[in-house]
Amino acid sequence: MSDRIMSASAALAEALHEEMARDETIFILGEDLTAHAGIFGQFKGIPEKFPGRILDTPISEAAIAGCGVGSALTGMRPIVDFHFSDFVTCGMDEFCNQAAKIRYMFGGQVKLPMVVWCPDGAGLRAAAQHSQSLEAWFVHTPGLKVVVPSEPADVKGLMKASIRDDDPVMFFQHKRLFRREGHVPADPEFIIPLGRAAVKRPGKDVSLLTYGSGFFLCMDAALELAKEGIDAEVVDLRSLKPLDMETVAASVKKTFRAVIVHEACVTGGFGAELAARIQAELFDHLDAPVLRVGAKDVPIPFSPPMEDFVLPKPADVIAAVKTVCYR
Amino acid sequence: MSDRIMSASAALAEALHEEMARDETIFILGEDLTAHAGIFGQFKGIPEKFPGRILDTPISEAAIAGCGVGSALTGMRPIVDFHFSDFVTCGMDEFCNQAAKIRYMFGGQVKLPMVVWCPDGAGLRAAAQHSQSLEAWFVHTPGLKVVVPSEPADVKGLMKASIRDDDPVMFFQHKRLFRREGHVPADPEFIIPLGRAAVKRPGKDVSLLTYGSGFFLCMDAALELAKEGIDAEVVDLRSLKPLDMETVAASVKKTFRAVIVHEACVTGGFGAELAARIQAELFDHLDAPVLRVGAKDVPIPFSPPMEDFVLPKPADVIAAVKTVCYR
Amino acid sequence: MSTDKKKLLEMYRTMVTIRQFETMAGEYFAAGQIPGFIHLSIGQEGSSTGVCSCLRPDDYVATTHRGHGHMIAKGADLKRMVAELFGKVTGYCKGKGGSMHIADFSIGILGANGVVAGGLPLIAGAGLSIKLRKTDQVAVVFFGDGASNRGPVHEAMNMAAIWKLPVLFVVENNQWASTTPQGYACALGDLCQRAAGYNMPGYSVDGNDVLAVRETTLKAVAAARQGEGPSMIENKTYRIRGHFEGDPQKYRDQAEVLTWQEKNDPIRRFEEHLVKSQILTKKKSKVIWDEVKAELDAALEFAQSSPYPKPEDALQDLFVNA
Amino acid sequence: MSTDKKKLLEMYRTMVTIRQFETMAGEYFAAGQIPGFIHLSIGQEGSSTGVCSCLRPDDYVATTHRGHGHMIAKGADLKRMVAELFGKVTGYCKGKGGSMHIADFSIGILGANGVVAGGLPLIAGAGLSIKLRKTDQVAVVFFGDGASNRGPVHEAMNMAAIWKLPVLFVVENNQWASTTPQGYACALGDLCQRAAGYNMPGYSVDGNDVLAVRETTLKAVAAARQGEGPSMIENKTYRIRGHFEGDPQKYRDQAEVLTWQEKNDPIRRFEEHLVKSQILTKKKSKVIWDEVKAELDAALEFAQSSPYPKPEDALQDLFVNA
Ligand SMILES: Cc1ncc(C[n+]2csc(CCOP(=O)(O)OP(=O)(O)O)c2C)c(N)n1
Ligand SMILES: Cc1ncc(C[n+]2csc(CCOP(=O)(O)OP(=O)(O)O)c2C)c(N)n1
Ligand SMILES: [Mg+2]
Ligand SMILES: [Mg+2]
Repeated sequence: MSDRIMSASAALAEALHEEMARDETIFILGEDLTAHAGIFGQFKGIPEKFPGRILDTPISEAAIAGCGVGSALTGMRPIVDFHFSDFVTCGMDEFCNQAAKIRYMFGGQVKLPMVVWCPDGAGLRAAAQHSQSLEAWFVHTPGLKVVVPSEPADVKGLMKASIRDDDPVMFFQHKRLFRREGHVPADPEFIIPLGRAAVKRPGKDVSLLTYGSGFFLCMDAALELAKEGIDAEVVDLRSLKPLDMETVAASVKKTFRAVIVHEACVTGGFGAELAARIQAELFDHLDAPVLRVGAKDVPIPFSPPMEDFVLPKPADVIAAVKTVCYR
Repeated sequence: MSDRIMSASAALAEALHEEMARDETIFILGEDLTAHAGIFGQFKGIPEKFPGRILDTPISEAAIAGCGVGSALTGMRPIVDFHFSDFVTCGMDEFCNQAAKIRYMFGGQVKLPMVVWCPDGAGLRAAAQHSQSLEAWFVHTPGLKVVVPSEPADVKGLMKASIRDDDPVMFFQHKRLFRREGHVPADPEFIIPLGRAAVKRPGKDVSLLTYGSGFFLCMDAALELAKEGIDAEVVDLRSLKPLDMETVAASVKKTFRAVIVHEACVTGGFGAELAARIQAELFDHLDAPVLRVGAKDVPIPFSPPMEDFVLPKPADVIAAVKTVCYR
Repeated sequence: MSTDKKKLLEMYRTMVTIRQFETMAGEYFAAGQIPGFIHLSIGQEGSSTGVCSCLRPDDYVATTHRGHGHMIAKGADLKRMVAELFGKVTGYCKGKGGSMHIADFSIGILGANGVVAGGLPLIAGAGLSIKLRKTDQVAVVFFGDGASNRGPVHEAMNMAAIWKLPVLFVVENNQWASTTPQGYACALGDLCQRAAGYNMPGYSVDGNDVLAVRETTLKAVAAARQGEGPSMIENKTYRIRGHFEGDPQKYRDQAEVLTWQEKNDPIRRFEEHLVKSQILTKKKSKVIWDEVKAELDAALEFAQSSPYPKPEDALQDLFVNA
Repeated sequence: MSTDKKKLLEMYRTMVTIRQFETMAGEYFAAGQIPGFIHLSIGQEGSSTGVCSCLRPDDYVATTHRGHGHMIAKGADLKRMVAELFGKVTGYCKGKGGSMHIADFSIGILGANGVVAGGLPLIAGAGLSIKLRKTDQVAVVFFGDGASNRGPVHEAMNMAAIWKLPVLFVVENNQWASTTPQGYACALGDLCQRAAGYNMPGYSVDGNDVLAVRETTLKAVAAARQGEGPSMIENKTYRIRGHFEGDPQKYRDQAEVLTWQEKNDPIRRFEEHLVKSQILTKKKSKVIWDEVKAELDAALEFAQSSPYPKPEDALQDLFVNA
């Protein structure tokens, strides 16, 4: 079995095909799924292959989320398609006051195996209400797991792990990356356990800690930096909760410098949590402050020059790296 | 005019009485307000003094929040009582996708002067769905201001500032502190501008950066620490967005050590943001890592021994201080 | 009414158990032995008992902040219930939930809910799960008149209707939502009129007539099991106690409470019916009350002698795969 | 129908303007000059025009992702609209909003909304504000058949009903919500049946008959201005274009589209009526189309020659009191 090149969308669909064939309690539910195999075509082949196991809902986000919760509590393994991650606001109670707390409040009586699939991110000129990256809200909600893949192989391996996990998982996949291609192992047991980061580019001068779309910014930045003699290590966190602090620590202990990169706006984003932990746990290993790169603290504007300005770019990563490398 | 001693509840009511008398576009709306002057008695005298300007709503959080937004856009200055801060989940779209973004999305055409009053916090054995501290979600939402007062004078001065502010303000007031008393200036123009922290206990050995209920933990801890010869400075942040980074910086530049204290669970809480900023902006001034004290990362459990264990205590603050003071 | 004597007496005992349980809870709360806050269902036993009398152990029930009665009517263990209210480690949720978050998944209780109307989206999910798993279970959600104005109610009822899910939407219209009268928060005479907006059958029932509740519920349950889809049932009843224990209740006249209490007590009404039908005697009734009292005393004793959880237990039960 | 000729011709011109605006938008989107995504209201001009023809400039309107028609019918400036779609700094929102977030508060447009049903809670607030300020304005919200199944719709309609707010809930039932047929997502024949659940008048109207829409709206507006409270109006119509420009539309038969387009075009129907009533001639009609075309060309020219915002402009307009 050799690796194959496929898009992130195809990797997602493959994970679902494999898992749905393996376990008949898995089903998918959300708005506008069957006609076009999801509004991004992300569920290719599933309506044909698994009729009755991918369900179109009315536009009723609280009930959609609740259907996930209620079916997970009664023997099913739902995958809830939330259409655009921006609309998590419309199922926020079901996610944060119900799904996150049910097992705990009830003393561990029950499990709640649900994956909430949220296409997120900006760059499509979709403006303020269709472009957000909201993972940090859920990292701050005990009881939820939070996964944000970047490359197609991660999408597949993490989706399979999320489906098999017995706890609720918020799974954020960037809309602009659906068509981006990459190697994906063919092994149907290829699974990336939640809470395991990957060092995707080893380096010795600075640690770029990132996830989701930030990963590609970091890889681009690392290439540029290499030309200037700065050897960046790129760590793709992949899951934010659980978080692989060991891999982060190993990297920082090697490079003594860290820059955190994500697309969400900087203030209160996940980078805050990671920076806070790194400086607390690795204080004596740091030769420079941990810097954060993310979107500017405004809603995502519509017009291209403004949207491009607000979103983080490789140049921002490069600038931050140079700052921590004092160059 | 001399200071008066009053409870946080009375301070809130006084602010509202004064402001409502001054500006007739101000009104209050929420569930169960008129019969008992709010479910915590927090609006004492208002139903009698301002009939028709404090309105009982059905249990319809999205519409309540929306009534705030829609009335603010059309000439009123609503104060939206959200009953328990835990239920912000039920108006999350109105707060985060509407209120926060409207002015910006529409290019500054309109202002949105709304205060969302959210009683929050734990310690009442009210369990997972009635005990949360969710301010960090809103700090991560560009377009919202976030205020968390501690002492009665702060409640009054910050509420008046929030009402007069032309932007949406999420105002979190701790349920367990309603009856706590303190000095409150009588001057009806006593206003605490948003974005101004207060050094409430000067000290030279360590900066305790805190807000809301955390403030009282810090003051208790500071007393204990003083006995052991550690002189803690207590900075009450009061508003998290805008944030008074200048006062924080001045304190840290003096003490070289910082501990951040809040009641919200640690992971992804506001302490993450503040720690990240301090280490980034004041790296060379720090003699120790910035530590965070907050609730443990679980939902708030019901039974007293467990709830007490989960919540931060002065002893936790003391332990963190000793760690950063290397003692 | 084809219900046999044994079942009728069982229902009576259930109602008596709920009444005594709630009375006990009020006392121990007042005495400071129950932490937090509790919401009692005294006066609403006809609804909980009438509905649950039609359910099988494998049917699902999602309940509310005022859920003790539903738990008991569905067959919960009193010992573990009392222990949970007291915050003891032997409670249903090991003390993590308390009154407002109590559940017994082994008897199909998907949990009380501190979020008003929080049960409705979940019950749609339970109904969908039944449909996907092709069993003949039914899923029942209780909610209040106040809850009926929340958005998730609309979404869940619509979804259950279009998919013909085996769900019963049982609104317990007890006239008040905290301090708010039902008629203020909604402009309808009967809440069951909302059902028409989903093309779903809706019934308004005298909720203090346990047999009327049972009759209507039997019909709705049968329809649900046969794949005919959901129904809405409005049980008109009254909340005798304050919204929560300690409620100053300035919003209502105690005369209103007394009228309901004296003229329309569901237990007294059912007792009279049973006596008249020669199914029960005053003496037998007393025996039942005494037996229940003894059972409750044992539960109390169990709860009181049980230990509190260890503080560190708070770190358990968050994730299955930690 | 007491509407005078001038008004009728104005309405006709409005419908023509919307049609041409939308057609233009589709073309420039296809040509890559409009970024993001846009949702066109071709075929729905009867609803937007009929409703807005009854409104004053100081009345409020909250609209949707498919809101160009509502903006135009309420009197928006075409130049600033086109410029906004193009992302230019001269647009209504200085390029920050785009098609899905366009507004003109000076004519009472409280904004388009990227969140389906997002306008309903806001309009309840606008209605409440009118009531508190004691003016005789009305507040109108447009929403889709798909939107009607969201929870906030329920909450807002109930609240408007109990408080008798001067609000019109106008559901534009265009048969489809993205890929989902209306009849799948809701089990009702007429969506206006939902109104009964709030004790609110509900009307179902042929939305492609602009005069029928106007007639019903006049009634509802009059009631609202007189303090009689809200109404719900269902305008039955059809979405001729894809859900968004570029929609593959595998979910529907183009024959269905063609039938509506050819047999039930609201503009053609109105034109025929005007011609028959001798208010309009074919020639006069052509003049109107040409005048509108010229106006639109000017708007296009304005938009195309306008500059983009500066990147740093993105940091403006977040707060009043920064
Ligand atoms: C979403 C939400 N809003 C508000 C509350 C506060 N609250 C708890 S019970 C209650 C009244 C509920 O009334 P009803 O649904 O009629 O039930 P009842 O208490 O009468 O049984 C309110 C407002 C809540 N728990 N959840
Ligand atoms: C809360 C929310 N859910 C889902 C969407 C995605 N979405 C945008 S338009 C649409 C269909 C809306 O249908 P309808 O309300 O009938 O309006 P129409 O498009 O037909 O005008 C959907 C599902 C959204 N924007 N907001
Ligand atoms: Mg009630
Ligand atoms: Mg539609």
